[in-house]
Amino acid sequence: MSLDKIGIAKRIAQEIEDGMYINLGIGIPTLVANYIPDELNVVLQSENGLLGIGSFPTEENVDADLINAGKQTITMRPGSVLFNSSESFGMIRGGHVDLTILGAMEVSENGDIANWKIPGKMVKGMGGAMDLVASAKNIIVAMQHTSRDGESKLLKKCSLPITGLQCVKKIITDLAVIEVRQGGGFQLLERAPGVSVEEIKNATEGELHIDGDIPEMKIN
Amino acid sequence: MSLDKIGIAKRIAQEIEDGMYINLGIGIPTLVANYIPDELNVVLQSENGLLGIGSFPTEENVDADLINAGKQTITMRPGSVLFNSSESFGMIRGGHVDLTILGAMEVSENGDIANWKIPGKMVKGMGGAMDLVASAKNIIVAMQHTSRDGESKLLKKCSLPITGLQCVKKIITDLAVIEVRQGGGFQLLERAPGVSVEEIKNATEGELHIDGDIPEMKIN
Amino acid sequence: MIDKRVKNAEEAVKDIPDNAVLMLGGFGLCGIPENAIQALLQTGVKGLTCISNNAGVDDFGIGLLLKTRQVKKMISSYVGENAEFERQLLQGELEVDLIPQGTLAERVRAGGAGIPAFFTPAGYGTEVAEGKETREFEGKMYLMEEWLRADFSLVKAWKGDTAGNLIFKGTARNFNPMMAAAGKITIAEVEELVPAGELDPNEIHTPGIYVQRIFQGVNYEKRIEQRTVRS
Amino acid sequence: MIDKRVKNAEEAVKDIPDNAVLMLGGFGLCGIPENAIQALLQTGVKGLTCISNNAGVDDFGIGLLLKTRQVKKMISSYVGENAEFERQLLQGELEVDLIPQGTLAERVRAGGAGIPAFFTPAGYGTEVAEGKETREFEGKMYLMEEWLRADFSLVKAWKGDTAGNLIFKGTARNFNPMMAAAGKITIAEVEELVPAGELDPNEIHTPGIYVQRIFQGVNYEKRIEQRTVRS
Repeated sequence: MSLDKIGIAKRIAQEIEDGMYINLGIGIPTLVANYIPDELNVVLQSENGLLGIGSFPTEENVDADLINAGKQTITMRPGSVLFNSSESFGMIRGGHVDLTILGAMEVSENGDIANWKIPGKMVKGMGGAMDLVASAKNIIVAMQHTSRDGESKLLKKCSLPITGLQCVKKIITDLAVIEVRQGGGFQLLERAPGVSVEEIKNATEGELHIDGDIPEMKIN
Repeated sequence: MSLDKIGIAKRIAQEIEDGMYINLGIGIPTLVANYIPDELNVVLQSENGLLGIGSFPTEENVDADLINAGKQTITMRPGSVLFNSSESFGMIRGGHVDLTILGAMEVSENGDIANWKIPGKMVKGMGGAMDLVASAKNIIVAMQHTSRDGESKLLKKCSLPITGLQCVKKIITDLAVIEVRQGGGFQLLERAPGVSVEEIKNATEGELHIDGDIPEMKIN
Repeated sequence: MIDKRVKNAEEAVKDIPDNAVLMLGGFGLCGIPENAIQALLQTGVKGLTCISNNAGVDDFGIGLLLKTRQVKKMISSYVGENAEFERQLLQGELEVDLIPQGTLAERVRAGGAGIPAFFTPAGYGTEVAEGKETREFEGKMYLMEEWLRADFSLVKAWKGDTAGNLIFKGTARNFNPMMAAAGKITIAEVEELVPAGELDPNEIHTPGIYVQRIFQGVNYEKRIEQRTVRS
Repeated sequence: MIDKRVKNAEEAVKDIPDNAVLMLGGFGLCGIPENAIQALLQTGVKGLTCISNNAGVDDFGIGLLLKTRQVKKMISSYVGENAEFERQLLQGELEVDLIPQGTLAERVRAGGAGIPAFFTPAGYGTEVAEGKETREFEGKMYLMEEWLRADFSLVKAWKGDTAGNLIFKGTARNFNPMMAAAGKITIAEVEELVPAGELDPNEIHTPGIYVQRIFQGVNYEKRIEQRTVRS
């Protein structure tokens, strides 16, 4: 059975290591925050100017002057720091953020990502996505393996306008955990519980490398 | 009679207008601060990270963490602000400082300035001088008209290594107030009290334009 | 200290002419110059180019100036959340330049700091790179991006003093400090205006040298786009 | 929050290897990492390249490391006030790169912010421009300057917390914040180390993300170069 959004978020949370500074994109990535084990000390960055995102506020603590990059009201954790947008993207561009988790419309087998524009549709803008993908040391994409029409989103080559080249390191979908290989190509690492290698293969247009037995994801 | 350093500083102080942000170099320029009329609201910048330099501290108020660019202990005026060196030179480079007053070894008739290096002597460095002269909207040079050997320091062309090109707007020396003309050449504006036009001419190697009667400086 | 006070928003913006290039601070509706925007609705100035990370919502922020057709062009990183904006864009009534958010922040910062151009990796290999110089440094490809400056910058701070020094609050800081430095004339509105000397010099985010006019704003609505609360 | 504490200066600098490139905060003797410099004297590490606005005086600051011949190269804007420095330079025992102060600050800032190069007018037409690309923007000439980064940055702050967040005091801030961001490993020493959460997030000058190690310094001398007092 393929994972739901929460399942994807839970699996991504397993990628997080102690001491990481992390930028979470809008959508599934934001959900990841809920599943980071308490024993890990990590710091979440919001590119509009905060390190140390806390939980959502209680009704009484809502502060219009404290939002995340998704424009949601938030709180700060102890040890937080506020800064301006130039400092924030200096942090991102300078490689100080250890891990970026973001959504995508398409990923190609050499790690290109497309997630900002669909020709013919209203273009809302790239926000901080191009800066993040061009700069991050480690990028994990969270997305559905296929589109609503059943088209694969893991492609030989992206068909949509590119957000960044050769930047995605890992993709976690409703069906699988996949690594982008150094020289190109998707490497299947894990299957969603009850999903067969064959299903994943069929849902992947790009070259999928399958070495030996592919374990099932462990999600609780 | 030619002016002493205090005389030069007093004459330069007359160039200061209400509302100016000013950077004062080391030496005579620093003295200028003492002669700015009280009724003018101006702000002095120190390029090591302060807007709003105040007077020297009393013995009890000396603070090792509060110095000017000449490394002298200082105080802050009400309304001061502290910042880092990158912000400070952003301010300078971005043209936010209205007036820069600095010393020079040589100035050429097209406004080039040399004030950082004498070949054969130990080179201490340019500090912030190159940034200041390349960026300031208005630069006034404070210096002696001639060297100790009697050589003119207002030249056709600088003989020493250049600090910046075509940047000096005005020169105030012990002998004269001189403007650098748009197309090049020195324009004599004022004489020091008791100093003749002839003396100034003889002390100026570059082309000196003298139009009509040249008034004496008024210094009190 | 130099006194930068003006009476109110109307006084502050009255000489902004048609076709001016403006920068407006804020991220979403957080930290936007609410009073200055209201005053621009009053002056009716037209043909504005607005450099702002976002374009407000239909009935708040820059969205208000879009509705009155006062904006000719937006330079932003993300412009969702606004149906009128979308309509004008699709009808060809509005020009839009979309710029990666970090590039936008840095181009504005460069404008204030006198840096005409710099290199960034953001957008390399994408349509953002079209027509731009690219160059390799240490094996990685970068684009050259140029500075952005404005005729007038409209910023909003939490506290300010009469010398123009500003302190922002929370994530309402965002683009405001860089925009303050990149405007030929910078107009700051603050929630609390105090005499020069009352703010700690060590806690000021924007030095007053960048601010030409300051006034105490009124009736801040501080609308929230996504009110999310813990259950 | 991530805990960046180390025991003391010795612990913090013990893995700095020979021939490392260091950045050291401070302007003159104001805001220099006194404890880290002392600890480097102890480890005896050699062949250092030191990026620092100044080079200390004969018996304090970087001057101490010059006396012990631990420094191979200085990258600075102004190096007066130091006779031993002058002797080593004239004898060809020390390499020196002199950089305009604003260019130095911006190159370090660029290093931390991932900007490999930018344009500045400082030094155009001077020997600083030799071998550098020049370009005209809006009728004015500029030089291209590249980023500076360090293996280790040694910075000194007034207050810091266990998460590495830093607040500086007075003009002791100077180069410290940019250097903190431009070091692969940044070692911060502070006069007062507090638990994460005690510093106001709005008053922090250097975000902890840039700091890998922090310790509370001891015995700060804070020597004054020019003690000038009002008569």
